[in-house]
Amino acid sequence: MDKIGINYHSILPELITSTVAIVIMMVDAASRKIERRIAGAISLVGLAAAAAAVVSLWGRNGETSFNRMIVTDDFRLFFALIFLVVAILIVLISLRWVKEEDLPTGEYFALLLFATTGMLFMSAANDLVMIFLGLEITSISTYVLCGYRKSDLRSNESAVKYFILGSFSTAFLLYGIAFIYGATYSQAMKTATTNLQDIAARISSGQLFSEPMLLAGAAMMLVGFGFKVATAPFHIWSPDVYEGAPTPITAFLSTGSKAAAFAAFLRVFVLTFAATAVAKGTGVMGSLQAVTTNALIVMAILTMTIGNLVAIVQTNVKRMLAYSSIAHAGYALVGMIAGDWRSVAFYLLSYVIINIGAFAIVEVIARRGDTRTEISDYAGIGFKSIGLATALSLFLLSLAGIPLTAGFMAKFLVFKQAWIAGSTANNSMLHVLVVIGVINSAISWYYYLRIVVAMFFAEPAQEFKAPAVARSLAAGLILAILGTLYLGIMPGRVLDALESAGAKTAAMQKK
Amino acid sequence: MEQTLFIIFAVIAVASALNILIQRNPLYSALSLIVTLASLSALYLTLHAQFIAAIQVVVYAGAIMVLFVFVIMLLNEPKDVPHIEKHKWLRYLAIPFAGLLIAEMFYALPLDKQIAFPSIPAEQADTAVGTTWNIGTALFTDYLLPFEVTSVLILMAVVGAMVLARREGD
Amino acid sequence: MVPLSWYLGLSALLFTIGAVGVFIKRNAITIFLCIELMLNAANLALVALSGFFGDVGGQLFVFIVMTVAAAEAAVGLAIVISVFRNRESLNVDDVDTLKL
Amino acid sequence: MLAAIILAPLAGALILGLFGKRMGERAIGFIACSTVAVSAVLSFYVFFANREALEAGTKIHEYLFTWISVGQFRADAALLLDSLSGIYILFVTFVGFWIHVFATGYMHGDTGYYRFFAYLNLFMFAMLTLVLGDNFLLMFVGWEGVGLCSYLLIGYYFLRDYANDAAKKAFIVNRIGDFGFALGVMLLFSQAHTIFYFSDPARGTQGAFNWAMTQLADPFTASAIFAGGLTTIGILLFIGATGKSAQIPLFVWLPDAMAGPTPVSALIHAATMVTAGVYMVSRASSIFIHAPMAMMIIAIIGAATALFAATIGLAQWDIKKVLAYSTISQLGYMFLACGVGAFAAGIFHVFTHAFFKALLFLGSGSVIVGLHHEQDMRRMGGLKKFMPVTFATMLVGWLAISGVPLLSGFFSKDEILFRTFTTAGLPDAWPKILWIVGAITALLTAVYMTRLMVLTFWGSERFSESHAAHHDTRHSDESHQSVTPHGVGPNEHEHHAGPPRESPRSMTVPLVVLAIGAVFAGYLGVPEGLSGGKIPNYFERILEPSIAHPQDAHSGSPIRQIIGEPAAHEKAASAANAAPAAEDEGHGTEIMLTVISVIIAFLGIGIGWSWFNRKPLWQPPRLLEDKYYVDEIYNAAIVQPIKVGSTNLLWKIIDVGIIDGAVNGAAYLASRIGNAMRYMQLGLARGYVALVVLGALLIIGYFIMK
Amino acid sequence: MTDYLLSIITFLPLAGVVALILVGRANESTLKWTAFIFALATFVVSLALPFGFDSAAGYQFVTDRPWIEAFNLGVRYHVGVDGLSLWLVMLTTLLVPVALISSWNSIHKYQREFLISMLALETGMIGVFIALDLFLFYLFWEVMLVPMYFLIGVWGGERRIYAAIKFVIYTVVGSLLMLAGIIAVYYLHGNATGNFTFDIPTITQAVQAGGLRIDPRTQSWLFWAFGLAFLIKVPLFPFHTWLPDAHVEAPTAGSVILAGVLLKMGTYGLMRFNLPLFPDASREWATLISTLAVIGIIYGALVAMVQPDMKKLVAYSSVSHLGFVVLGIFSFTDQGMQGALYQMLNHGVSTGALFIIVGMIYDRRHTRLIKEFGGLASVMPVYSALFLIVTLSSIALPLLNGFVGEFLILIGTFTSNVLPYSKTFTAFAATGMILSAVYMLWMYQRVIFGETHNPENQKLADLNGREKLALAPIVVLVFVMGIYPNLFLARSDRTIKNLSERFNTVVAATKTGNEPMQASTEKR
Repeated sequence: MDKIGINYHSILPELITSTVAIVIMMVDAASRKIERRIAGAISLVGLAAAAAAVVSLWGRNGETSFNRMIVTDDFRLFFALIFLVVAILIVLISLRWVKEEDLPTGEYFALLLFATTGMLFMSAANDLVMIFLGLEITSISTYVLCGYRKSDLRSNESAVKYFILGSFSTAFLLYGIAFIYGATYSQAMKTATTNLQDIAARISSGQLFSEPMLLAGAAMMLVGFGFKVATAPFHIWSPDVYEGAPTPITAFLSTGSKAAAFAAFLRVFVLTFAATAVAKGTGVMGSLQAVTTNALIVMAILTMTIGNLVAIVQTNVKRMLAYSSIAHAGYALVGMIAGDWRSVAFYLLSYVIINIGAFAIVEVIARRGDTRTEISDYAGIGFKSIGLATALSLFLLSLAGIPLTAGFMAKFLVFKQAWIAGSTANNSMLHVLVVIGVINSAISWYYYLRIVVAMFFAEPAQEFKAPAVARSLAAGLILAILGTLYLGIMPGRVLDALESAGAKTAAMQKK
Repeated sequence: MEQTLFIIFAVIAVASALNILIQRNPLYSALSLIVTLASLSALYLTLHAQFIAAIQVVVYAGAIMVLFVFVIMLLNEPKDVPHIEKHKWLRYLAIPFAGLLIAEMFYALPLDKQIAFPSIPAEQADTAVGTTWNIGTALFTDYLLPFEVTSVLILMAVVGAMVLARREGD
Repeated sequence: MVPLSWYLGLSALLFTIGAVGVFIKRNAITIFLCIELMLNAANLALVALSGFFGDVGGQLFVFIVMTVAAAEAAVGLAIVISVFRNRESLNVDDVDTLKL
Repeated sequence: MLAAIILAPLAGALILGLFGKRMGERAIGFIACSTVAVSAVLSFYVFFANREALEAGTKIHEYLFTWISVGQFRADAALLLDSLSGIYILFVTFVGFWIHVFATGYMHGDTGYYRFFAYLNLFMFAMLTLVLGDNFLLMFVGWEGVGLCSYLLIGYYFLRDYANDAAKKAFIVNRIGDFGFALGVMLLFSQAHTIFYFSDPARGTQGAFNWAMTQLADPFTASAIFAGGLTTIGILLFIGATGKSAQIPLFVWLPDAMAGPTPVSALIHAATMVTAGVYMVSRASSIFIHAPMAMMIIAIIGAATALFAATIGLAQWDIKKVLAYSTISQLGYMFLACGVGAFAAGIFHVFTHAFFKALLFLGSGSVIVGLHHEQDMRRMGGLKKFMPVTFATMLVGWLAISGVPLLSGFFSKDEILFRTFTTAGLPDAWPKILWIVGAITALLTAVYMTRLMVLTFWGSERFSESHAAHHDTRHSDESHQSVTPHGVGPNEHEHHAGPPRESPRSMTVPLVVLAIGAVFAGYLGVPEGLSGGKIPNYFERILEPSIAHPQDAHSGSPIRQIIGEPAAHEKAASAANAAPAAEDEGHGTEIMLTVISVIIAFLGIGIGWSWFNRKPLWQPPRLLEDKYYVDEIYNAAIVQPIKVGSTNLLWKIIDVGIIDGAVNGAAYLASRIGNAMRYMQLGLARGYVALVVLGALLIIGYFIMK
Repeated sequence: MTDYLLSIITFLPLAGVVALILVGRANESTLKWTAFIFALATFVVSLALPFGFDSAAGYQFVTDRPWIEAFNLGVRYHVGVDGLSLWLVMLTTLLVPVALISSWNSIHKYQREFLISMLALETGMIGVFIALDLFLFYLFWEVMLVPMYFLIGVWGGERRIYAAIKFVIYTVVGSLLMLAGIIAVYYLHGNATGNFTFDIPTITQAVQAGGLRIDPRTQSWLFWAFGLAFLIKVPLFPFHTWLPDAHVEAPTAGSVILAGVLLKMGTYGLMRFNLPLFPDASREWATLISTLAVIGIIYGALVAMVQPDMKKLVAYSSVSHLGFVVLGIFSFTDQGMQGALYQMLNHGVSTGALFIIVGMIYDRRHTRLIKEFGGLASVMPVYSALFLIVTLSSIALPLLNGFVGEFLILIGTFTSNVLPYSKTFTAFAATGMILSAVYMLWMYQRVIFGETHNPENQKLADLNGREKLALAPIVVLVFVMGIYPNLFLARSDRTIKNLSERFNTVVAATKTGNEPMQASTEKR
C-alpha cells in the first residue's frame, strides 16, 4: 500500500471541506426548522479547520502522495490558503444573502464547499488527472451556483452560457491532455504519462513521442486554462456570466475559480513546462518556452487592454467589475510570464480579498434580487452611507492600484518581477509588456473612479436609504479591509513566506 | 480485417456525428450520438480496451444518453414557434473553422509515426492493459485518489442537478 | 493492424465535428450532445494511445472522463430544465439579454 | 548714515501706509515732509562732509547685509557714495522735499491724502535706493521700485479708467525696458562675474567697472551689437534706460502718465525718476566708452527723441502734456550728451532740468488748482494778474528751459550742444548732424514753451467762457479730470466754481525756492569755454572721478588701441585724433556755438511770442496734435494682435482645441475602442464559442507552426 | 526625538484625521477647530526643522528602518530632509493651516470629510518631500491624489467631475510610467552593485560615484519615464491642460494646496531624481525641455492675459511661473537651481495667496468673472491693498519674494555652460517678466480700480479678522523672502551645489579633455 503512498494527512484539507459539505447537506435535510444560518456556521468552521489542516502541512517540501497524484509543496499550500480565504469571505458575505433571497441554504454552502474542494485539488494536483478532476468539480459546482436563482432570467442565462462555454473549453483542455499524454510516450520506458513531474522530466530530456503533438497539446491546454482564467480572447464568457450570476457567486467566480485556474495554469505551464521568459531551455523545451511565452505575452496584452477599455464604457457595476477582473487576470499573467508564481500568488491573494470586498458592497447595495447594479444606482450614496461608500472606494482604488493597499503591492510585485525577468532574459518584450500594463493601470483608474464619482460627486438620482448591513457581512468586509490594508502596508511577512516558498519550489524543481 | 472493421465503424461514427449536426430535432441528434458512441465502443474493442468499451455502452450510451432523451421528451419544445435563423454568419464560419481545425490537428498528430500495437498472445489476452482486471487494479491502487474524488464529483453533481431541476417550493 | 494514426485522425475528425456543432446548432441540448461528442473524441484518442502504448493511464483517464461527462450532463440538463421553465425555449440564441 | 537717507522715507511710507488712514492731513503732511527733510539734510551732510574724498574719486561703500548670494552670484544690500550718486541724492532730496511741501497744499482735501504721501515717500525711498545702490541689482530694486510708485501714483485717481490705463501702460512699458536692463545685467555678470560697480576691498568683492576698464573696446561695427560683448551689454542697458527715461521707442507712457496728480508729474515724471536712465548710463560709463557703437546709438536715439517730442509738444493743448513732451525732449538731450561721451554734461542737464522742470510742473499745478482743475490751455489765458507768484516763477522756468543766457538751462544745454559738435566718438558728419538736430530742438523748445506761457498767462481770459465754446471732443475726456462721483479727485470744488486765484503759501513757497534754483543751479557748472576757464566747472570736476571719459583713450588705456587703430576703424580713428585739436581750439568754438544757441533761444521766443499772441488758438497740424499716431500704431501693431492672437489662437484653438482636444480625444478614442470591442460581446453564446474556436485556431496554429 | 521628528510632522495630520473620525458628527466649529489645531501643531512642530537644520550637512532628521525586505525589495522607511526638501516641507505645513483658515466658512457641505481630506492630503504631501526611498516616495505621491481628487470632486464647482477625473488620469498616466521607471532603476542599481534597494541616497551616490552606470539610451528612457510624471505635475506645456480645469473647479483650499504645493512636487521630482540619476539624459534633453519651458512661460502668460475667469487666469499664470522653475532646473547652474527652488516657494506663497484672494471674493459674490467686478478699491480697501502686494509679488517686483527666484533663474540660465542656447532661452523667458505684469495688472485694474458700477459690489464687506489672519503670514513671507532671501538660500546652498557641481565639472572635463561622461565620473 505504501507503494502508492496513501497519506490521508496530505489531503486533509480536501477531506475536511468535502466532508463538511456532506455534513451540511445532512444537517440541512435533517433540520428544516433549525435556523438556516447553521449551515453557514458549519461551513465556516469547516473552512477554518481546512485552513488549519493546510497549516499543519506546512514544511513538507514537495512530498507526494497517492501515486504522486498529490504534491504537498508550498505552492499548493499557499494557493490552498487563498482558496480558503476566498471561501471564508464568500460564506460570510452570503450568509444573509441566501436567507434574504430565500434560496436553498444547505445546498448552497455544500456546493460552495465542493467547489472549494475542487479548487484545493487543483492546486494540490501533481497529475493532469487530478487537475482535470479538480477543475471539473469547481466548474460544475459553479455552473450550478450561477443558475442558483432559478427564477431569475439573468441567472439562468448566466448558467447556460457558463455551462456551454465552460464545458466546451473543458473539451479542449481534455483533448490537450490527451495530446500531452500521447506526446510524452517514451520509447525507452514504454509508458506515457500524465504525471507532471514525469512530463517535465521527459520534456527536458527530450524523450518524446512527438514534438508537434506536445506543442498542440500545450496550445489546447492553454486554451482551456485561458478560458478558465478568462484571458482574451477566451474571456468572452465572463462579463455575461458575472453579470448574470448572483452577486456573491460572481465574487466567487471572479476570485476563487480564477485563482484556482491560475494555480493549475501555473502548475502546468510554469512549474512543469517552465514555459517562461526566464527559463532558457534548448530543443523542445526551448521551443515550448518560446511559443508559450510569446503567446502569453500577446494574451496578456490583449487581456489587459480589452478588459480595461471595455470596462470604461460599462454602465453596470457588476459588468464593469467583470471586465475589471479580466484586466486583472492580465496583470497576473504578467507575473506568470515572468516565471514567478510567487508574485502571481501574491497578486491573486490581494486581488481576491479586494474583489470580494468590492462585490460584498455591490451585493448590499444591489438589494434583493440584484436589482440595483447600475452605476446610476450609486449616485449620491457616498455621504448617506459613508461607511459602505468609503469601503467600496478603498476597494476600487486598491483595484486601481493605489499604494498602501494590497492592489498596489501586488501590481508592483508583478511588474517588478516581469521587468527583472525581462532584463535578465534580455527580452525587451517583457519591458514593453510592463509598460503596457502600466498604461492599462492608468486607464483603469478612469472606470474605478467613475463609481467613486457617482457615489460622492454626483447628486442622488433617487431616494436612497442606507441599506442594513448584516453582521456577518460586516465581518467579511472588515476582514477584507484589514486584508487589503495589511497586504498593502505590511506585506513583509506574507512576502517573506512566499519568498522562501519560492526558493523551495525552485530547489525541488531542480531535483 | 481489423482495418475493415475500423473503416466501417469509423464511417458510421463520423456519419452519425454529422447527423447530429444535420438533424433539427434534438431527439434525432441524440439518437445519432448514441450510434456514434456505440461505434466508438466497437472501436475500443479493436484496441483491446474491453472495460472501456463496456462502460461506454453501459454508462454512456445507456445512462447518459437516456438522460438526454428523457429530458428532451420532458421539455418538448413547442414546434410551432417559427425559427428565424438569426445568426447565419456562424454557419458560414463553420466550414473554414472546421477545415482549419482538422488541418492543424492533422499537422500536429504523429500521423507518420508508426508504432506497433503491443501484440499480446491470445493466451495472455487478460494481461492486456484494457482488461477489467488491469483497469480495476489500477483504479484501486495508482488511481485510488482520482477514483475517490469522482465520487465527490458525482455527489456534487447530483446535489447541483437536484437544486436546479426541482421546482420552486420543493 | 490498424495504425495509430487512423484512430487519432478519426478522433480529430470527431472533435472537429463536435466543436463546429457547438456553434452552429441552436438547440441547447444538441449543443450538449456536441460537447459530449468532443469528449468522446478525446476519449478515443486516449484509449487509442493507451492501447498502442500499452499504458493503462489513458484508459483510466477515460474512465474518469466518463464520470465527469455524466456529472456534466446531469448538471447541464438541470440547467436547461430550469431555463426552460422560465423561457419555454431551448434556443440558446434567445438567451441573449446579457451582452455588450 | 547712507542707510538712514534711504530708510527715512521708507519709515515715513510705512507709517503712513499702515496708520495714515487715522491721521489728520497736517500730521500726514508733517510726517511725509519731515522724513524727506531728514534725508535731504543727511544727504547734504554726507555730501559735504565727504566732499574732498568725493572729489578725489573715493568710493564710499556702506555694507548693510548680503541680500542674495548663490554660487558666484552675489548682490549685497550695500550703498555706494561717490560724486555721481552724491549729486543725485542732493537734488533728489532737495527737489523732492519741496515737491512734498507743494503737495501738502495741492492735495488738500483729497480723501486719499495719506495714501498719496505714503506712495510719495515710498518713491523717495526707491529713488534713493536706485541712486545709492552699490550694484546693478540694487539699482534694479530702485529702478522697479520707482516704477511701482510711478504706477501707483499715476493711477492714484483709481476711479478714472484712463488713469488706470495710463498707470498700467507706464508700468508695462517700463517693464519692457527692464527686460533689456535685466538682460544687460545678466550679460555683464556672465562676463565680469560680478554685478558690483566697483571693487570693495573691505568685502573682497570685485567691481564690474573695474573689470570693464581692463577690457579692450569693442569694434565700431554693427555686428558688435549682437556679439555679446560690451556693446551688447551697453545696448541692453540702454533699452532699460529708454523705458525709464521715455526715449524712442518706449516714450509713449510718459505723456499718459500726466494722469497722475501734478506733484507726481513734477517729482517723478520730470525731475527724478525719468532721469534714472541717464544716471544709469552715466554710472555705466566705463562700459559705454568701450562700446562706441552703443554710444552712437544712444546719441542718435537721444537726438531723435529730442526733436520728435519737441514737435509734438508744439501742438498739445493740455498744459501738462506740453510739459510732458518737453520732458521727453529734454531727456533726449541728456542722452545725446551721454552718447557723445559728455556724461558730465548730461548729468549737469539732469541737475538743472530737475529745477526748472519741477518748477514748471508745479507752476502748472498751481495754475490747474487756481482754475479748479482745468488743464486745457484753450480755456486759460491772462492769468498773470490773477496768479502773480505763479506767473513770476514760471517765467523763470520758461526762460531757463528756453536757454536764455545766465539761467541754468542755458549752461547745461549749451554744454551739450558744444560737446556734441566737437565729439570725437562719432564718425563722419554725425557730430554736425546731431548738433543741428539739437539746435532745431532748442528752437522748438523755445517756441512751444513760449506758446505755453502766452496761452496761459497772457492774452484773453478764456477760462470763464462757456464750456461748450471750445469744446474739442477729442480732448474733453482727458481735460475734465476733476469730475468724479465720489470726490476722490483733488479738492471737491465744483468745476469753474469761481475766478482763478493764487495758490496757498504751501504751494507758492516751493515755487519760489525752485525758481531760485532754476536761476542759479547752472552756475555750478559753467562751461569752461564760456568763462574762459576763469570760473571752474565745478560740476564737471567733481563728477570727473565717477565717470569714465573717452578721453581716457589718450592716456593709453586700451580704448585708444581700438578706436585709434587707423587701419581697422578709420572713421572712428580720425574723429578720435581730432579730439586733441578740439581741445585746443575748444574755447573758441564753444563761444561761437554759444552765440548761436543764444540766438536760437531768442529766435524761438520771438517766433512763439509773435505767432501765439496773434493766434493763441491756432490749430496745429493734426499729425502733431495726434502725436504721430504712435499709440495707435503700437496698439494696432502690437497690443491688438497679441490680445486677439492669445484669445483666439492660443487659448481657444491651441489650448482648448488642440491640446485639450488631444487629451479628450485620447479619452474619447479609448472609450470608442472600448465601445467597439464591446461588440465582441453580443450576448450570443454560440458566437462566443466561435470566438473561442478562433482563438484556439490561432494559438494552436502558432504553436505548431513555430 | 529628532529621529522621529519628521515622522511626527508627517503623521500628525493623520492623527488629526483619526481625531476627526473619533469626534464624529459634532458641530462644525468643533470639527474645524480640531482640524485647525492639528494643522497648526504640525506647522509649529515643523518649525523645529529650519532651526535645527545644519546647512553644511546632507540629509538630516533621518529615520531609516527596513520595511519590506522580501523579494530583494529592500524597501525602507527612510525619511529625511536636505536643503531641497526642507523649505518645501515648511511650505506645506504653512499652507495647510492657512488654507483651512481661508476656507473656514466656505465649505457648506460635508465639513468633516472636507477637513479629513485636507489633513490626509497634508500627510501625503509632506511624505512626498521627505521620502528618501523611491518606493516610499511613489507611495506618498499616489496616495496624495485621493484626497485631492475628493477635494475637487466633492467640493468643487460646476464641472468638478470632469476636472477631478482629468486631474487624476493625467497624473496617474505619468506616475505609473514613473513606477516602471522606478522598477528599472531599482533593477539597474541592484544589478550593478548587487544591492537591491530603492534607497534614494544610495542610488544617487552610486550614480555619482560611478558604481552605477546607465547607458545613455536607457537613461533617456528612464529620464522620460520619471520626467513625464513630473512634467505633467509641474505642469509643463503642453501637459498643462488639466491645471486650469482643476484649479477653476477646486474649492479655494484645494486650489491653494494644488498650486501651492502639488505643482512643486513635479519640479521637486526633477531635481531629486531626474538630474542626479540621469545626468547624461538630463543634459541631452535639456534643450527640449527648456524650449517647452520657455514656450510655457510665454504661452501661459498670453493665455492668462485673456482669461475672463480670475481663477483660470491665475491657473495659466502658474503654467508660466512653473515654466521659469523648469528652466532654472535645466540650467544646471547654482543660480538657476537655487532660483528654481526659491521660485517654487515663491509660487507657493504668492499663488496660494492669489487663490485665497480670489476665494474671498468668490465667497462674497459667487462669481469669479473679472467683468463682474470693478472698483473694489472703494469698498474693500484692505482687500485691495493685500491683493496689490500679492500681485506685485507675483510679477516679481524686487524686494518681494518673486523677484529673487525669477532673477536667479534667469541669471542662472543665462550663464549656463551646460544648456545650449541658454542666452536665447533667457531672453525669451525674460519676456515673461513683461507679460506677467500685463496680465496681473490688467486683472488687478479691472477688478479693483475704476468705479463700482455693479450695485452688487457696492455693498461688499471688507476683509474680516479671519481673512486677514489667513493672508497675514503670507504677506509677511512675501516681504521676508524678498528682503532677506539668504535666510532660505543658505540652507539649500550645499544641496544645490552638490547637484550643480556634477554637471559643471562634467562640462569642464568634456571641455578640457573631451572625456566622455562615464570616464570622468569614474575618476571622481
